Amino acid sequence: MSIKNDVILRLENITKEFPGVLALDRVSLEVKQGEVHVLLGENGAGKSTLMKILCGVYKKDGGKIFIDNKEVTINGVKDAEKLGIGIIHQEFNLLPFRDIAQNIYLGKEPRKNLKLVDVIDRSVMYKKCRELLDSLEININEYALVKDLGVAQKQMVEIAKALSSEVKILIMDEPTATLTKNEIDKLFNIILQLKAKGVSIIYISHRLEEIKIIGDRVTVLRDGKYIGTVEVCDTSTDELVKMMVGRKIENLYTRTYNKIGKEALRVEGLTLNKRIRDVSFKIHEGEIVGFYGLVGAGRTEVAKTVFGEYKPDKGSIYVFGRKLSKLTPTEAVKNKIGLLPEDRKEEGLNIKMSVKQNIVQASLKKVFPSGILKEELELEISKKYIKELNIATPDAHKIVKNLSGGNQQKVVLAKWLLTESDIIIFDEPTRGIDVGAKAEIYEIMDELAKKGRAIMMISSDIKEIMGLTDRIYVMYQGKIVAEFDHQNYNQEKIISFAIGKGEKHG
Amino acid sequence: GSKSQQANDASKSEKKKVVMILKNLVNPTWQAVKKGGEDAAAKLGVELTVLAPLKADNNEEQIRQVEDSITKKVDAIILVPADTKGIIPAVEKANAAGIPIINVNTKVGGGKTETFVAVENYDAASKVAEALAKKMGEKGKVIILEGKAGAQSAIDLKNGAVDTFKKYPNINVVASQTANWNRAEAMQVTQNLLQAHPDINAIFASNDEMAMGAVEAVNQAGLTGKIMIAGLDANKDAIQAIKEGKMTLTCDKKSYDQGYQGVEAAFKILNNEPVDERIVVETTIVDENNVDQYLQQ
Amino acid sequence: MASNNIKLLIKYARFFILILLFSGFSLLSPHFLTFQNQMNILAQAALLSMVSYGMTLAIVTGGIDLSMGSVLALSSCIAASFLKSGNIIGGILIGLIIGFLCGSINGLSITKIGLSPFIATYGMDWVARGLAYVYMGGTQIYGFSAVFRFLGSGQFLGVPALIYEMAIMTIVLVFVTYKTIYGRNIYATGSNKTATRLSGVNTDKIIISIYSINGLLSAIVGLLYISRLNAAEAVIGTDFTLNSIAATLIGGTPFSGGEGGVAQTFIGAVIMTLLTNGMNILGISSYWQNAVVGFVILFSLFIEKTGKVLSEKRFESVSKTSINA
Amino acid sequence: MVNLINSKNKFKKVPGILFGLLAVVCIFSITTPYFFTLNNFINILEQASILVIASFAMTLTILLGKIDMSIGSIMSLTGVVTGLMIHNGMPVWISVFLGVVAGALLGMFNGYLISYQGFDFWIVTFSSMGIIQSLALVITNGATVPGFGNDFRFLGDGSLFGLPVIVLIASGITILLVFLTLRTTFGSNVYSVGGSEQISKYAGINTEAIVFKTYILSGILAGIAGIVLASKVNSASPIAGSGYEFDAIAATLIGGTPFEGGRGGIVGTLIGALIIAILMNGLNLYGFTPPIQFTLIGFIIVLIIIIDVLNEKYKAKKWGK
Ligand SMILES: Nc1ncnc2c1ncn2[C@@H]1O[C@H](COP(=O)(O)OP(=O)(O)OP(=O)(O)O)[C@@H](O)[C@H]1O
Ligand SMILES: Nc1ncnc2c1ncn2[C@@H]1O[C@H](COP(=O)(O)OP(=O)(O)OP(=O)(O)O)[C@@H](O)[C@H]1O
Ligand SMILES: [Mg+2]
Ligand SMILES: [Mg+2]
Repeated sequence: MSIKNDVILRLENITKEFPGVLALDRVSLEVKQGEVHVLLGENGAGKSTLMKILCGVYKKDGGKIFIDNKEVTINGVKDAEKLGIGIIHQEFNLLPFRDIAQNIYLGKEPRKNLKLVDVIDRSVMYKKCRELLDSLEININEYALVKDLGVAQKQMVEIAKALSSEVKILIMDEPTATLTKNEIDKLFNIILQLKAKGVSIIYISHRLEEIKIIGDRVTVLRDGKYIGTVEVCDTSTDELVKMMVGRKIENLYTRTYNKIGKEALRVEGLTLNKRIRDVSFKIHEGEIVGFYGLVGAGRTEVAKTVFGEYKPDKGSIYVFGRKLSKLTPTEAVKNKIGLLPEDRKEEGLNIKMSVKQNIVQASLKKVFPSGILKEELELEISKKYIKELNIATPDAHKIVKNLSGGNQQKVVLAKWLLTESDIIIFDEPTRGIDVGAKAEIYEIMDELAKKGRAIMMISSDIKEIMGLTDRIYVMYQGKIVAEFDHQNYNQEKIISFAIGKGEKHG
Repeated sequence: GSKSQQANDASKSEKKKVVMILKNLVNPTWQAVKKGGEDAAAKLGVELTVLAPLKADNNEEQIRQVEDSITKKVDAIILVPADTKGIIPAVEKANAAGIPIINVNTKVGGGKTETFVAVENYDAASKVAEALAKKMGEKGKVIILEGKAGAQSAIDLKNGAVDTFKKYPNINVVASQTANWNRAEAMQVTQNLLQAHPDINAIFASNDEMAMGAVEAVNQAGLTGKIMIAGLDANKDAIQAIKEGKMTLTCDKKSYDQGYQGVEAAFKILNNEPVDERIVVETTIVDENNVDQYLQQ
Repeated sequence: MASNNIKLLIKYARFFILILLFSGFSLLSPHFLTFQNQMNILAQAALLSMVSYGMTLAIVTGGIDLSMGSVLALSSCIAASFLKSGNIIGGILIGLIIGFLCGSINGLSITKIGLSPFIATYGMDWVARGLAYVYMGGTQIYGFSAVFRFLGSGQFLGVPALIYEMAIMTIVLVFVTYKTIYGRNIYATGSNKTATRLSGVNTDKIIISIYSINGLLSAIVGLLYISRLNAAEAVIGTDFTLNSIAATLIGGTPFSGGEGGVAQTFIGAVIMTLLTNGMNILGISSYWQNAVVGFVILFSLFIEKTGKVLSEKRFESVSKTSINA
Repeated sequence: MVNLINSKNKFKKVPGILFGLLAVVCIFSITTPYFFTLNNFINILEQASILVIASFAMTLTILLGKIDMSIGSIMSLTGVVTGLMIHNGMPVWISVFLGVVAGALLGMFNGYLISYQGFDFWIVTFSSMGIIQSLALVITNGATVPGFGNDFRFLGDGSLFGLPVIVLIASGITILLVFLTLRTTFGSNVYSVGGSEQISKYAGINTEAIVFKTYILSGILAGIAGIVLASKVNSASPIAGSGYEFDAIAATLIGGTPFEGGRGGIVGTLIGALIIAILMNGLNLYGFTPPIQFTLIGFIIVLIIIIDVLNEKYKAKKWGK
């Protein structure tokens, strides 16, 4: 791995302002040819904004961009493409009802040489697509529609999309957030190959352990300001965290193991048309129970079935020993079950509505005593949670759409804290969330367990799930294949069950 | 198999198949035409089907219905066109298929028709305007309520009224607005117009529906009896209103007779009996003088 | 201060247009600004606004209701036959029940079968209209008792009954939509149905109830309509659907759902009625009426956009100073 | 589980509503003697042609995730404009051309306000629906423009190779549009913008231009529909097109292009429009009066869609979603 020392990209004093937010304040950055340059920062630090400026999605308000020491103007996506800049966006950018090839070549379809209209050369497009997928070892049919793909498959398609044209600089904005170990390894291999070809990579991730594996240098942003650039090999994780959040995080995983109370949730023989099969488990008061598995293992289905969103074919659910007769989300909430869904924007939030309206949405009776709104009460309650959870928002009236990911997640969390639910299901609660916020969320979860709440935690992050839970159920292809107690946690073993290789027991 | 089946049908039923295509079936006028046609058909032993466009007064739909009737090989078509000119292509098609067309109420503007059972809207409107002008003492201010903007009959009725009023130098048409054949709109438009022209003497409405809307508006303004209101169609509630002195006059377009005579003419033509080129249905003005006679019906 | 004014301008853009039209017509015609005419306008706006409230509710939940005009016709026609026979209470009840049923069927086919609101209510539009025609067989029912007629054409203290009814309906609906749990859930459902359902709200119930309320509103308006006109027939109410969409849009409730509301629609309905009234008084050809309504809608869009651009500029400079400070 | 590894999933592109079409055809064939004849089929195609073209205009905008409520008014106006020009002595082909240009300009008006001004498409096209309708009434003073010579009537009423010209026009447009939507970058971009404007923008597609052009195309198609309609009925009424927008939306939705846009397409709409035309034809052949027709059409449309929706649900369930 030879890193050539030519600076290929230089950003100088980039400034960007959104109404009410100075997202970037004179940020500079230098990327060398063939390096993996990690961009680090809390939620809302401005990482994605900076990258969107670089790839022509946003226009900068000030500053200069140099490529190969020549100043360039990037006025649109096409400009960036011409300069050899490719990007994998933080959010999926795939059209669900178009097929893989159409998505990968979106806006740059191979054309036939006809004068009058641009006719797509379909045979070339599908052939090139097949070759691209093969070269990346992605085993999906190029005619498959994106809506039929799993999350991880979608992410791989995103990667293929970014690599479908010649790139000199490749931006990856949290590419691993939805991937599991296997695919992450595959991705890292691809990155190494690209590096070898001299492609520079700007890599954004909240998974600090990845930096050590893949990164060469790290630049840290905080509150839209440039903090510094360091070599990965000379810097410890603690130092990085300190740069990011401006303080030291003593202990990421806060967990006080409590005395376990009575059984809060019992699920027996849950089956949902082939997606989950005969799933049974229990969660007690004061317990955090983890569900680990590959993406697509069916954990979300279990969560949503327990919550009443999906109608099971078979199986029963008991809350404090009482069998639930009707399974709907409304009933679930009545029975004091809460769910932080995995897809915040689609399932967790009314993003058009304000912070306060979102916080009270699951406990409207509290701010509508006798059915009539008390605005002061609504404001007071939401202010309390904004303060308690440290939600970064100018005020309670702000529309949730404009908050950063971590803060959006905290709003969802506030919503369920307010309901004072006995059983709370966290589906990927820290996906795409910075360490600082993560630590806060872990603390809240621990706090809840201390208060005797029963918590079901779904996560694809093996470190976090092992660090936080009392017990872990491992799921594979819709079934629970193993159960571990925190005394006998063993990373290798858990993973081998998750990929279907564990020996038959548990 | 459909050919032989058709032959069977023909041999089984001696009855002649006649279709009657109306402008719409949402207005009492056409319901009366339908009733007249059905009564005649029952009496003469004709198999009558009545069609009308789903979108009221839709010309293109009427063309389709003529086409479908040709497909169905009917023996004669009784046609009340929504649009004088727009129906010509359909008439020509029927001509080509050798199916006789009996024109009723509104003149077909081209092609070959066997006869015209005539109650021209223009003439009827003129007659009403004439009668209204007489009652006004040939002087004063008038408001006209038009039918749906762009519809054939709306244009004919309006022109009939306007041309007639023009003949009287002391009669002044101070406003002419559409109320879309519609009672509620007529009420609203009248209310509004009364604000601008509180001193009008009469309202000419292109149908009784709108006239009744005007009656309500005038009534609410407390001007009943001070403003004359004329309509057309001789709907039941209009006649009642004339009786009560809320409305001045209307015109009996003899809708029932139109339908009846239309079918009768079709029957004659199919039996090779002669019919006149023009069968005139006399319209009658209904006012306080003859209203009792109508009320009894 | 200035930025506040601009914000007010955006928020009340529609209101300013109303005032503009009002002043314009007052200047152009001496007959416009009379007590009698203003009462006229409000009474005329009454029926439109009440139907439009229903349309607005459907649109706020992210749907649409194309069946209101026909349901209005069906329920009032059937009610009319009872009313005519002297059974006022029975007639009113029957009308309301039929409206409610039609609306509930809409709601059920949208939620339980999964039809798009457009298709479900479009189908209902055909069916209800068809049934109304079948029921009436082309006849009219006219001449209702004075008691029933008071509802739609009576006056109290010199003010038409319709205006009181509209006022009550407006106040009730504004209160319900802005101040109650149910209202909050209507907006939440319109803004993100999944998230709202996952917050424990029975969104199907909300949607079914909204369409049922629409049916009920249609029936109420139908009854007032036949009371006002003293006659019922199957054709009535055809224009209500498009006009109520227009009033909702002029008021500023977007089709994307979760925003806007009944109060805005009230302004929209008044603007529409005012336009017709003013144009009638000024003797502008009816051919122009649609165009004028269209231009007013587009004009309000431009005002809103200009206002937004201006306020964002102000906002930015304000925030800049605060950041530097 | 969908076979993501090696299905070419091409057959899935056949719209499910095709079965609805077949069902309607079968029922009418069995129950009415005059239905299942070549003549009647040609008759139906002829009757469907105008709705087909108008529905395509609607479908394109719905594919974008938007709508064009002004289609009916554009039809009225272009018919009237062409008619007036012919009567003022312009050569027929120039009049027709200018009529189409009028449609394009109106589409441009919509497209400009929606794409470059960023106004809501419902509000814009709803407003222009009223404005354009008024224009048609004003320039004709409300009166129908009367009949034309044979060269113009050829478009809507003539026949060529034993087929009605109007059917040939509709077929030609269908083929062109199928090609345009499924084989060209423009068509692909229309689907993409309908799928997500932001994603398309991020892919470097000039979404404003796509929206703008699509509305122009929609205006052109509505213009053609209006002109052909005027030719067919041999007169141009200023209200000839009113009401077509709702039928066109119905045809589009029945054909499987949902309001969200980004999927569905021309072929489905063709089937949807044919279903509507066949329903009206069949019910006329039965001789049902409007009241009954109203009720039946509502029921049947909803029924067809319900079956379609349930079928989708069933398929989804089978695949374990
Ligand atoms: N389109 C926008 N409109 C308004 N504000 C925005 C917009 N995009 C981003 N912001 C704001 O700009 C700031 C920087 O956001 P950005 O998405 O760049 O953060 P990030 O570092 O990528 O965070 P994360 O790790 O959560 O992805 C945040 O405060 C965010 O709320
Ligand atoms: N049979 C299938 N057909 C279509 N899509 C599938 C199928 N199986 C899985 N998927 C896709 O895989 C994704 C993940 O499935 P699921 O939510 O059950 O996994 P999970 O264990 O909860 O994983 P995670 O929570 O990490 O996403 C879903 O978005 C789903 O679309
Ligand atoms: Mg980001
Ligand atoms: Mg999941």
